[in-house]
Amino acid sequence: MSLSTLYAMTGVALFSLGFHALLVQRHLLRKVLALNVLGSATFLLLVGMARRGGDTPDPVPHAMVLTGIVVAVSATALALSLARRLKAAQGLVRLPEDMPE
Amino acid sequence: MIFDHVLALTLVGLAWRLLSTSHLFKAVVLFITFGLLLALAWVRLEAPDIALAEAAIGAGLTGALLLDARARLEPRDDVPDIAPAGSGPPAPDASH
Amino acid sequence: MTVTFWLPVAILLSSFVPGVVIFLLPEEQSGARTALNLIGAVIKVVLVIGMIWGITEGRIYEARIPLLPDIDLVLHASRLPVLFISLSAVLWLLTTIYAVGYLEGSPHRSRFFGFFSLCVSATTGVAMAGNLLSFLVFYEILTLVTWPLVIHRGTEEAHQAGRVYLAYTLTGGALLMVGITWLHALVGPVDFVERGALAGIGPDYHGQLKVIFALLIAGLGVKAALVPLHGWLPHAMVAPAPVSALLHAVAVVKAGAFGIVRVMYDVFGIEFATTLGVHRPLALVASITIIYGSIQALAQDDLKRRLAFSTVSQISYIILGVATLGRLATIGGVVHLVHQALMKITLFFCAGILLETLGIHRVSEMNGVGRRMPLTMIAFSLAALGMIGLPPMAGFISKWYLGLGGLDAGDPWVLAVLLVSTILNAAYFLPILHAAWFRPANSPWPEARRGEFETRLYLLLPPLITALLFILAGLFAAAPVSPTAWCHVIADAEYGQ
Amino acid sequence: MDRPLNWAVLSVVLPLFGAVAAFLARARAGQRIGLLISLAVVLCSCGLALQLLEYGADRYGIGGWSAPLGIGLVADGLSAVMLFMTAVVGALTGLHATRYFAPRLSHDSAQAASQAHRRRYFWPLWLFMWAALNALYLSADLFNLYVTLELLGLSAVPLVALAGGPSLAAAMRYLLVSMLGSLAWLFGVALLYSAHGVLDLDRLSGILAPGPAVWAAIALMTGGMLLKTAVFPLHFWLPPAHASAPAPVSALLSAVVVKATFYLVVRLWAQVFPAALSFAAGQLLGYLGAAAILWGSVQALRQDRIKLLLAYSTVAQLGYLFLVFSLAMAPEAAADAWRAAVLFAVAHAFGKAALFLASGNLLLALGHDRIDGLHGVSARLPITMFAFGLAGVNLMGLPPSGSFIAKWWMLIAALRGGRWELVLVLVLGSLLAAAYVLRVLGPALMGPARGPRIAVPALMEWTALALALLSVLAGITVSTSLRLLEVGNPFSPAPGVPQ
Repeated sequence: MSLSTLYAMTGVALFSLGFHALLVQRHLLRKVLALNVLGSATFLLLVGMARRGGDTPDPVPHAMVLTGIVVAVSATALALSLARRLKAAQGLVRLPEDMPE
Repeated sequence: MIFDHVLALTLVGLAWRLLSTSHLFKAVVLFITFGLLLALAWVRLEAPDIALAEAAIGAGLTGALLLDARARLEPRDDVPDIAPAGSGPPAPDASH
Repeated sequence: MTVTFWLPVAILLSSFVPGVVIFLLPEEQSGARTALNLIGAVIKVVLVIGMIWGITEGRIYEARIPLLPDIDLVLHASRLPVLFISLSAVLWLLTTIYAVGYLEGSPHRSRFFGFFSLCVSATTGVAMAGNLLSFLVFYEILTLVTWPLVIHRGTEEAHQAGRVYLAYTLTGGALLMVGITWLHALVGPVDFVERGALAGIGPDYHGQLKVIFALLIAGLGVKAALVPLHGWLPHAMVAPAPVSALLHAVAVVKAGAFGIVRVMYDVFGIEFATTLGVHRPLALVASITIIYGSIQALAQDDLKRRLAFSTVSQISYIILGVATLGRLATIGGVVHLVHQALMKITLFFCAGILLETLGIHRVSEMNGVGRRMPLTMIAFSLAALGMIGLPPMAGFISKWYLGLGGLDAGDPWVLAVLLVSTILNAAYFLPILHAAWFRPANSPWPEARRGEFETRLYLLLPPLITALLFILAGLFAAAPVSPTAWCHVIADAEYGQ
Repeated sequence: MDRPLNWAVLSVVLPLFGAVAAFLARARAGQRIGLLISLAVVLCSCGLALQLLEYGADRYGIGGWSAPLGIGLVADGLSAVMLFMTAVVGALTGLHATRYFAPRLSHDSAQAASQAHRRRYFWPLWLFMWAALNALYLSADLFNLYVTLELLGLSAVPLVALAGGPSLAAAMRYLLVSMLGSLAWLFGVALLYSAHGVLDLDRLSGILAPGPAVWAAIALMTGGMLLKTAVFPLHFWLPPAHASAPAPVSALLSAVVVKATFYLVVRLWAQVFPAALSFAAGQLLGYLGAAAILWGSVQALRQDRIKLLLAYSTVAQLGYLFLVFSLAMAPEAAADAWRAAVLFAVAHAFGKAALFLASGNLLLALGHDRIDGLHGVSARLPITMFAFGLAGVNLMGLPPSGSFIAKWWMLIAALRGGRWELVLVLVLGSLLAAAYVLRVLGPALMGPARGPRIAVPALMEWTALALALLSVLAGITVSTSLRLLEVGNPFSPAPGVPQ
């Protein structure tokens, strides 16, 4: 198993962990954590799999991951500020379980 | 190579713990650790640029945001927050 | 871009533009609204007269506007459409006058007259549609703009009627759309062509074409009130009298019947329909509807409901004529499109007058009303006798041609249907006439207001004019300008003579 | 290539700068900037359309970088149509928003403050979202599309949260769903890139080799986009988000934002993936669409608030867009089917925006949007209710609206392919739509007006009416808009269309 494959597989494992947690965790902070793990997993996968071909690192996935990290932190900041407002306005730290359907 | 295997396993283990621990504060700290180890993985993957970004933004900035949010959302420190029975990963209480 | 393009468009716009402007008028401006309405209606009549003249000169009016890559929106006016257009133009003018009087002082008049004009525009579009897609477009618009008229009163009962109306007509529209798109998928765009557009189709498709025919007839039959698709029509009676008049004589019901005429003659073609063997089931359904409608009418005490079931019955005369082979039956069916309209609109005008002036809406309340309102009841009586088929009224001409046509086609049972229907017609109309003229009034009638005849002039004039029209249409059926003569030419064209 | 102005680049850059300027400016100035930029972007989209009709499809680079790292833009007929749709909806909704978010007389200082907050942040967020949308329509490679997707999500979510109250939870859920969808997309991109080493859509379509990795990528990317487009059964997040957002934001979300991710699926399936797709894949999407139509319509019938009704109606109407994927799998019906989808999307955008704006007017006038409280409102707000009715005609798929023509094509495609079950769904969907539209129109037309005529700013009424008219006219003007769609057509050329 090559280095890249190892990390790509780590990515897959982390992705499933994060996905699972995103679905089952109720606390908003945990959902945000899950989302971040999910993001990191995808980034690992991206670089790991792209490296398979040659020896020299490919700049394209690197650029993609750098962008992705910035996006992830912005989304996290947005999510946390929403969570704070939700707590302040309605005292909620979880999403209402039963949705208004 | 062995180092990489250990690192990969640690990452998965950390992720597991941080997503399932019953204490929010602990989870956030674990997440920061996870980010720092991930930066190490980026170095191993010959991506020092990503490693720097990960350490600074992924672990540092996100970690700070999370710590701040935790303090505001759950001021009474660590209220156990166990996922509803049967729907989450098993609570890791047995290990600590 | 010549007059042959612009005239059909102008006829359509002559009611559409006033309709849109009326929506924007404030409720209080009843003078401006009436003026707009009447000007539009008069312009329409003038334009239609011009068109009739052009058609007798051998001109064909057609406006094509590209809609889809392979289909145009076509307005096409030749002899058959113009028959329907002139009918709707004349009756719109009269109904507008009537409605101005009828709705005096009631709320939401801008909305009412706006949709009223749009309803007539859509009917004109249905009349002039030159292919199935155009027909469908106007047919569905007609459904939509009629709904606010049906629920105009705003009562729970009116809304219930509106729901029933839409449930029936929208389902019918959907069936029609499936039929039309299926035909399109099978053979491409279909323009209306005299003697039928599908004549050359090979036997491989005959099975599918039969199903398509059934879908089209079912879709159109909802509006034409073919049994068992007629359920909405008696409900729609809650609408104000001018709306009922328009619905039954010109707009909705006629659009369905006219569509069946189109499908039979100009899409399938009478010969091809015979090859497929689809005309006999249609004739059977029409016959059942004629008898069933009449029997139901017998049982109604509510005057407008009785008239509604009478419409169910009478409209199927048109369909029976269309589904019976031969020129004579065609003439009988198509001319009934006009004759039924003139007679039925008279009846509804009169029913509205009775309701407005004396508060009568039941047959049992009509005892002795003839002496209080002689002019109204004369018009009513003439129309009822015409419906029964008494010579020389217009209804007799229709039945005469239909009967002859039935014999001609070797279907003597058509004659039997007509006979039974005539007896039933007499059975539900004559008691009304008897009560109105020969029975003493239940209680003294309220006096007419000073300076009025038996009712307001706006209300009284239209039924008198329509009564005159159907008497003339009957008396001078042989004259070259009569609807009957016009239908002779149409029938000749459809049979390629 | 002599092109006088680079309309495509401008249509991305202008709203982006506008967003920054509006953010830095004060509320009143921000609004002026927003309106100015709106006008400019409408002009850009018209300019682009005319340019495409004259010169054909084209590719632009920004900043001198070449693909794959540079930002390349490709404009063809499909992107121009989407750009135009967004510009029209956006500009009219923006006009509506100037009144909707205007300061209101209120004794409650907290309420006044939150209204000021909305007014302050609507314009920067919306302009930012507009830039993301336009960039999405014009992007030509998978990674740029990822970036635009994320920017879209990051601006749409705070727009929902502007309403405060129950919208916060809805916005939170929307954010989580949106991020998950984007990450699924990125996962798919990773798979495709590792398999082929290419991100550019055109080059990828040329070399795409079917295989497990590609199939997994298609599944992940499509799945992510279905989640973001709220296709049944992944629609759970849409009704709360669209129903609780401020009315102009609901209009933008339901009309445009869900269409952007739908557009991506169309791009991929029609342009990049065809070689790797099987009939069954299209069937699956088609049946999801069919289920969405029926389920969404029935849910809409059961709501007692207008905005929730409209949100479920969006779930149902999105179903039609995915029904097309099933129809398009038959080669002889593909052209009709794709054209139908695009026309349907555009007509729905205009119509649904009109409906949400109208619901905003009702909310402002009555203080609520409960259906059972609408009696006689048509006499008090005639223009708004007329707009509601017209846009309702479009939902019902009746002529002459755009969705009538779209359903006409869908029916023909379904009948040619012998897809009876879809014919049935199409018919039922229209009838159910009629039923839920009339649930609102009926009471509104019923009975005498209770209370006086209500003053709602005329601009709010007329913008709703303008959009409603557009949705109805979309059916009549379809032959001209088809010419634009044919420029650099990603779909197989349609028979009967002049090439």
